Amino acid sequence: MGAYRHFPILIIAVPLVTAVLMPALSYRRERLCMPVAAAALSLSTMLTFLLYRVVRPAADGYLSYHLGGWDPPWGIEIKVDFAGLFMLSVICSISLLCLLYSRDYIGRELEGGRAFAYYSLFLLLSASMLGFTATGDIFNMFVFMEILALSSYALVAVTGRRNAVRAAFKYLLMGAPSSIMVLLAIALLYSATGSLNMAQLKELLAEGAYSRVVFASLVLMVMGFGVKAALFPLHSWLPDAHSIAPSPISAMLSGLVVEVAAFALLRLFLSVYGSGSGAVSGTSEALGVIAAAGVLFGGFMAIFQKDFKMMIAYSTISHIGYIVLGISIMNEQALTGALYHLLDHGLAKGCFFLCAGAFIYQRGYRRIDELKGAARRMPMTCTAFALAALSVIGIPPTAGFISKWYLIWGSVAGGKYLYAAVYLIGSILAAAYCLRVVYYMFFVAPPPGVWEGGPGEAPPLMVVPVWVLSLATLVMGAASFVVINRLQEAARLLL
Amino acid sequence: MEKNSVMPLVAMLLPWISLAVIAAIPKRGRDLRAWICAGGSAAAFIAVLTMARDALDGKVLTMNIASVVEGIEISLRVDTLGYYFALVITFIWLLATVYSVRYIDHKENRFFAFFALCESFLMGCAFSANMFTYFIFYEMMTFGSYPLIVHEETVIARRAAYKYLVYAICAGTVLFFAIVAHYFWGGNDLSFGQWGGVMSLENASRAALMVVFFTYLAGFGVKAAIMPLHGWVPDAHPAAPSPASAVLSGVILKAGAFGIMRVVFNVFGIDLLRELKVYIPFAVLASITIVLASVFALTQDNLKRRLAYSSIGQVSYILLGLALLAQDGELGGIMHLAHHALMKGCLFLCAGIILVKTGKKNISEMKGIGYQLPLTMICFSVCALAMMGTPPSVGFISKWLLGSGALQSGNPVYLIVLLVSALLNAAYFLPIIYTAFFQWEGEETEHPKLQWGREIDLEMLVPVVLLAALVVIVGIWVKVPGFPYSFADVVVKLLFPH
Amino acid sequence: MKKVISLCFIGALGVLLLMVMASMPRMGDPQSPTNTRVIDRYLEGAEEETGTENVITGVILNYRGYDTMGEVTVIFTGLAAVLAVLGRERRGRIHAYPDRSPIRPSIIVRSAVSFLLPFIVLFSLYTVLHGEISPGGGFQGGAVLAAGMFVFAAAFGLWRAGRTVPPWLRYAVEGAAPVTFFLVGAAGLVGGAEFLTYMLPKASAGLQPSLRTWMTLLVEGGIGAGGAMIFLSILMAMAREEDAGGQAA
Amino acid sequence: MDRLLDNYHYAAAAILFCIGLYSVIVRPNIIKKIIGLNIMETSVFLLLVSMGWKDGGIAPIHGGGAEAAAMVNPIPQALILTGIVVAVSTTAVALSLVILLYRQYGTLDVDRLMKEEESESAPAGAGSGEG
Amino acid sequence: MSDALSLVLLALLVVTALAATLSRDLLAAIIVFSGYSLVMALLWQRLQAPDLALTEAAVGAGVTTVLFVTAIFKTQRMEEEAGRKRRRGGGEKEEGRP
Repeated sequence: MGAYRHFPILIIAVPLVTAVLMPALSYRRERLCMPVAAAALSLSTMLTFLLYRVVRPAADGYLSYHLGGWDPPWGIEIKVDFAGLFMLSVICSISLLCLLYSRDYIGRELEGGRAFAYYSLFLLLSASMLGFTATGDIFNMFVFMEILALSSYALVAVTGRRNAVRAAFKYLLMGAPSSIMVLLAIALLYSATGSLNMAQLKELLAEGAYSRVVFASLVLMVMGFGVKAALFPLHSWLPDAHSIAPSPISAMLSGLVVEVAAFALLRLFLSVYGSGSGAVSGTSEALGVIAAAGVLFGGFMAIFQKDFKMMIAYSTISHIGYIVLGISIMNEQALTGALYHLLDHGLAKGCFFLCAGAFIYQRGYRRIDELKGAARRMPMTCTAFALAALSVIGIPPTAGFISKWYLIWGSVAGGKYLYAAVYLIGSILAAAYCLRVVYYMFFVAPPPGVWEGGPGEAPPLMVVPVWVLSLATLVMGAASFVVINRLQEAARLLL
Repeated sequence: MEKNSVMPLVAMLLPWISLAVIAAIPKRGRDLRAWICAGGSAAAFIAVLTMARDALDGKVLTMNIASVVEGIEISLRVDTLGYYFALVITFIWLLATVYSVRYIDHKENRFFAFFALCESFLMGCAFSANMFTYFIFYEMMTFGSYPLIVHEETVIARRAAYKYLVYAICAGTVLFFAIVAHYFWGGNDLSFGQWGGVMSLENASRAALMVVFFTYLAGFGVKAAIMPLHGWVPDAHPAAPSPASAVLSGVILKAGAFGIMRVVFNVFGIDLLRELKVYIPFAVLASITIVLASVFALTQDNLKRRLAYSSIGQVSYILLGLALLAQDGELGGIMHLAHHALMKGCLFLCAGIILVKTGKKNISEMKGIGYQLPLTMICFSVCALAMMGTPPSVGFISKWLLGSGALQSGNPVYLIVLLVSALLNAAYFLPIIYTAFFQWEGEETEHPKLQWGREIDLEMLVPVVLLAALVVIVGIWVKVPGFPYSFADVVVKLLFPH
Repeated sequence: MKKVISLCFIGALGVLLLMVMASMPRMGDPQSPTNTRVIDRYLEGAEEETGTENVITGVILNYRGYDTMGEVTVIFTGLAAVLAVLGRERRGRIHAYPDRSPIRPSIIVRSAVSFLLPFIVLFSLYTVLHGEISPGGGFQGGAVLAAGMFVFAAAFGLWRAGRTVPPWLRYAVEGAAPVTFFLVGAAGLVGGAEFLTYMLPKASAGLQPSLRTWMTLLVEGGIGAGGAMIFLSILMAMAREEDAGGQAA
Repeated sequence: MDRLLDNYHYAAAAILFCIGLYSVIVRPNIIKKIIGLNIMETSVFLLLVSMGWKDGGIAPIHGGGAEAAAMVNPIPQALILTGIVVAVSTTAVALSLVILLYRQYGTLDVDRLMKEEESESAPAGAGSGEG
Repeated sequence: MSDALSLVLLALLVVTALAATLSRDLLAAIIVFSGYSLVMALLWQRLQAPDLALTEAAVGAGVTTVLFVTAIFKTQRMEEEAGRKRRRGGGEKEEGRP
C-alpha cells in the first residue's frame, strides 16, 4: 500500500483547496486561475488512475481511509471500491477535458472579475462529485451533495442572462427541496439505526428493525436523488438548465452530475439498504417502471426538438433512464451494463454538448436546421459528433454497444423481456434523433445565408477535447475488455 | 485442422490502402487515386486467393483479435463457407471498382473510401468466427453502405437512403435482441465452431428456440429482402450508382442470406431445425417471395427497378435452398450465392453502361439499343438467359440442384415454384432483349446498322464481358476447383457426413 | 387546479410522515438505537481523546472533522456562487446601506451600536476561543461576529463597514477556513498519520497546552474569521447597487 | 398512534415540514418559497435534535462533574451545525438569484415568470445571447 | 420530556411558521420568520443543545434575516396582489397556473 493509502483524500482535497485559493489568486493575477485549476485537476486525475494498481474487484480489494485516524463508525470513512474508482476516473477525466475546453469559451463569456468565480465553482463541482462518490458516510454524502448542488445552480446562472437566471432558479426550486428530503431521509435512517456509516448501516438494516421508518427513508431518498438525477416525472428542471447553461457546464451537468446522482441510487440500494431487503425490491420494481417510462419519454421528446442542446438534454433524460433501469433490474449483467453506461453516457453526452458549444462559439448557431451542411465548414467537429452519435445509438463497436449489450442481456437473464424491448425501442429513438442531425450535417446543402463566410473550425483547445471524447467512445467500445470483466466482478460483489 | 494465421486480417485490411491514399492526396490525380483504389481491392482479392488451398482442403484459419467476456470475443475464422463468400465479395468488388473508375464522376473520394470500407467490413462478416463479430461487421457495413446509396444526393437518392437506414436500424435492433437471446439460451456460446449447431433443446424451451430463430430470420431477412421486409430494395437499387447497385444486389443482399446460412448451419443445425419444424414457414416465405417478386418485376418499366425485384426473387432461391434441408438443396443454395452474384452483377453493370452512354433508364425507351451497344447487350442477354435457367449457364445449375433438392426433401411443390418463377423470369427478361434487338425507331424495313466502338470504354466493358463469360464457363465446367461447386461440396459434406 | 393537487399531495405527505413519526422509537427512550449505538465512545472518550470538554466541539473537529471541512467549503461555495451571480462589489462604489431604505438610523441607534459593538466582538472572540470547554466554537463565533458587523453596517452604512474591514483583508481571509483545515490535515499527513489528525511529527513535546489544542484553536480561529468575512462579502455583493454588474441581459 | 403522544416533537416537525412544503410549492412569491425552504430545513433540524434527546439529559459538556451517561446524543447536534450552514448558504445563493431575476423581469411572482418564459422562447433567446 | 413549556414553544413555532407563510407583507413575514428562529433556539436550549441555540440565534435570527431584508430592499416589499396582476398581466389567478 504505502503512499497509495493517502490517495483518496488527496484526490478530493487538492481540487477543493485550490478552489478556495481562487479569490485570493484573482485579487492580483486572474489569468492564472485556469492553469492552476487544470494543474489541480490533472493531479487528482493522475492519482486516480494510479489507484487502479491497488484497488481490485475483490472482497478485500477496496481502499478504506479513516479520516483523523478515527476508525468507523466513530469517524468518517472514505471507501474506494472498484465501482467507485471507475466512477472517480470517469469524473476526473471528463471534468479535466471540460475545464480545458472552458478556457476559450468562458474567456469570451465572462468579463474579468467573475472568471475566478467560474473556475472556483468548477473545481468545487468536480471535487464535490469526487467526494460524493468516494465517501463511505451517509451524512458526509449529503454535505458533498450540497456543495455539488450550490455550485451547479451558480454555474447554470453564471452568464447572468435572463433565461439563464430563470433556469438556474427553477433548478434551485426543485433541487433544494430534494436535498432537504434527502436530509430528512438520513435523519429517519439514523433514528432507526443510530449509525451513519454505510457499511455498519447495511449490517444494522439487515436486522430489519423499524421497517416502516426505513422504508419511508428509502422512498424519500429515491425522491430526493430522483430529482437530482432527473428521473422521468421529476425531470422538468433539466431541459432548461442543460440547454441554457454555457456548454462546458452543460457537458458537466449532463455528462457527470446526473450520473453521480444515479450512482448514488446504486450505492444506496446495494451498499446501504442491501439488495435483499423487501424495501429495496419493492422500490426497485417501481423505479424500473418509472425509468422505462423515462427512456421512452426522453427519446420521443428529443425527436421533436428544434433546439440542438434541448435535443441533447432530452436524450440525457432517456439515457439516465437506461442507467436507472439497469440498476433496478438488480442482476449482475444489468449492473455491469449500468456501470459501463455511466462511462459511455459521460463520454458521448460530454462530446455532444462540447460540439454544440463549438457551433455556438463559432457561429452562434443552435437550432438544428442551422446545422444543415455544417460538415462543409467544421468537418472535424461534425465527424466527432457522428462518432459519438453512433455510441449513443449503440452501434458496434462503440462503448454504447457494449453497455447496451450487457443491459439487454441482464434484462433477458432477469426475465424482464419488456425492459429489453424498452432498451431496443430506446436505441431506435436514439437513432431517429441522432441520425437526423448527422444527416443534416453531412448530406444536406446549407440554407441560404447560413455557413457562408465567417469562421470555420473552433480553436484547437476546443476541438481537442471533443475529439478525445468521441475517440474514447470508440476505444472504450473496441477495447472494452480492459475493464469490463473487472466491472462484472465488482457488480457481483456489490450484489 | 485449425491453425492460427494473420492472413484473414491482412486481407481485410488491404482495402484500407485506398483510404490511406485518399487521405494522402485528396485533391490531385483523380485517375491515379481511382486506380490505386482498384489496386487495393485487387490486392485483397489476391490475398484471399492465397488462402484457397486451405479452404479447399477444409483447413480452418483462426485469429483472435479481442475478447470482451467469456464466450464473447471478436475473432476471425476462415472456414470453407466463409472463404467462399469472401472470394465472391472480393471478385465482384474488384470488377465493380475497376468499373467505377470511369463511372463515378463526382465526390469520388467519398465514394471510393466508403466502397473500400464496405469491402473490408463485408470480408469481416465472411471471416467472422462468431455471431458477435458477425453482427459488429454487419452493422458497420450497413452504415458504411449508406453513403454509397445516397451518393447522387438527388431527392430520390436521399429518400431511398433514408428508407434503407430506417429498415437497417430496425433490423439491427431485432438482430441485437436475437443475438442476446441466442447467447442466453445457447449456453453462452456464439461461435460458428461446429456444423451441428450449438442450440439444443436441453438448454432452452421449444418456444425460446422458435423466438431466437424467427428474430434472426427477421433481422437478416431485411438485408436478404424476404418479402414483407423487402421495401427498401426497389428504391435503393435505382437510386444508387450502378457499381454500387451491382455490389448491393450482388453481395450486400447476400450478407443477409449468408447470415441466415450461418444461423441454419452453425447455430441451429439441420437436425434441430427439422425437429422444430420451423423450416416449413421458412420455405413458404421464401417461395412466396420468389413468385411475388417476379410478378412485381413484370410491372416495372425502369430497368434497374426490374432488376432489383428480380434480385429479391433470386436471393430467396438461396433461402429456399437452405429451407429444404436436403443435400442438393443446400448445395444449390450455397452455389447460387455466387452464381447470382455473377449474373446480377453483370446485369447491373450493363444497365450502368446503358445509362452512361444513352442516358436511358426505362425499358420502353430502349428500342434498338442493341445496335448502339451490341457487346453490352449481348452480355446482358447472356446473363438474362442464364437467369431464366437456360443451359449451359450457372443459372441452370443452381435451378437444377434446387429442383433435385426439392425432390429429395420430398415435397415437389417447391419444384413447381421454381418452374413458375423460371417462366416469370422469362416473361420479364425476354421483352428487354426483344426491345433491344428486334425493335427500333423508324421503318420496319431498313435495319439499323451495328455501331461498334461507341461503347469501347475498357474500364467499363471489360468487367461486363468477363462476368458474362464466367456465367457461361462456370456453367459448363462446374467442377473445376476454385469454382463454386468445389467449395459448396466441401461444406455440404461437412453438413451431411453420412 | 394545480393548487388543489399540490395541497392534496402535501396533505397526503403529512399524513404519511405522521404515521412514520408514530412508528419511530419513543423520544428520549434511553434504549432507542440513537442512544445506544456508537455514542458511548464520544461521551466517555471525547475528553481524553480530543482534549475538548465540549463533546460537540470534539465531534465536530475530530471525529467528524471531515464533515466540518465540507461544511466550511459549503459556505465558501455559497460565497463563490453569489459572486458568480452578482459579481463583486466595486471598491468605493458602495453607498449608505440600505440604499433605498425608508428609515435613516437615528443618532440613538448609532451611539447604541457603537457602544455595543466592542462587546459583540469580544463575545464572539470568547465564543471562538472557549469553544472546546463551553458552548460555542469557531462557526458560532464567526456568526456572532458577522451579526455584529451587520449591525454596524446597518447603523453606519456599508461604506464605513467596507472601509473598516478593507477588501484585501476580506479576499485573503475568505478562504481561511478550508485552507487551515487543509494545512492542519496535511500536517497530519506529513506526520505519517491520517489526514486531519491533529499532530505533527515530533514537535509536540513540551508545548503547554498540548499541540492538539493549539491546532484546534488554529482551526477554530480559521473557521470563525473565514465565516465572518464570507458573510460580510455576501452581504456586500448583494447590497451593491445594480449598474455595477455590467451584465444586464 | 399513542406513540405520537410521546413523539409530539416529531409530529410538530412533520407539520412544520408540510407548512414549508406548502410555502415552496403553492405560494407564488419567490421570497415566500425561500422562507418555506428555511422552514423545511429547520423542521428537519428539530426532528434531529429531539431525536438526540435522552430522558433527563444534560448538555454534552464535561466539567462540573457532569457524568457521561446522562448526556444527550451529540451526533445530531454536530450534524445540525453543518445543516444550518448549508441552509444559510442555500438561502444566500437563492436570494442573489432573486435579486438578479427581479432586475431582469421586474417581478417576484412565479406565475408571471412562467408567462415570460412562454412569451420568450427560452432556447432561442439564449441562442441570441450565448454565442 | 413532556412538559407544558415545550408544548407551548412548539405551538408557537407552528403559528409563526403559518404567519410567515401567509402574510402578504414580505418584510413582516421575514420579521416573523426571525421570531420563529428565536423560538427554535429557545426550544433547542430546552433540549440541551446550547451550541445549536447559539448558532441558530446568530445565524437564523441574525444573518439570514439581514440577507432577506437586503434582498427585499433590492426588490419589492409587497407580494403582487390579484388586482395589480389584473392591471398588468390580466388575471392569471382565474386562469390557473401554467
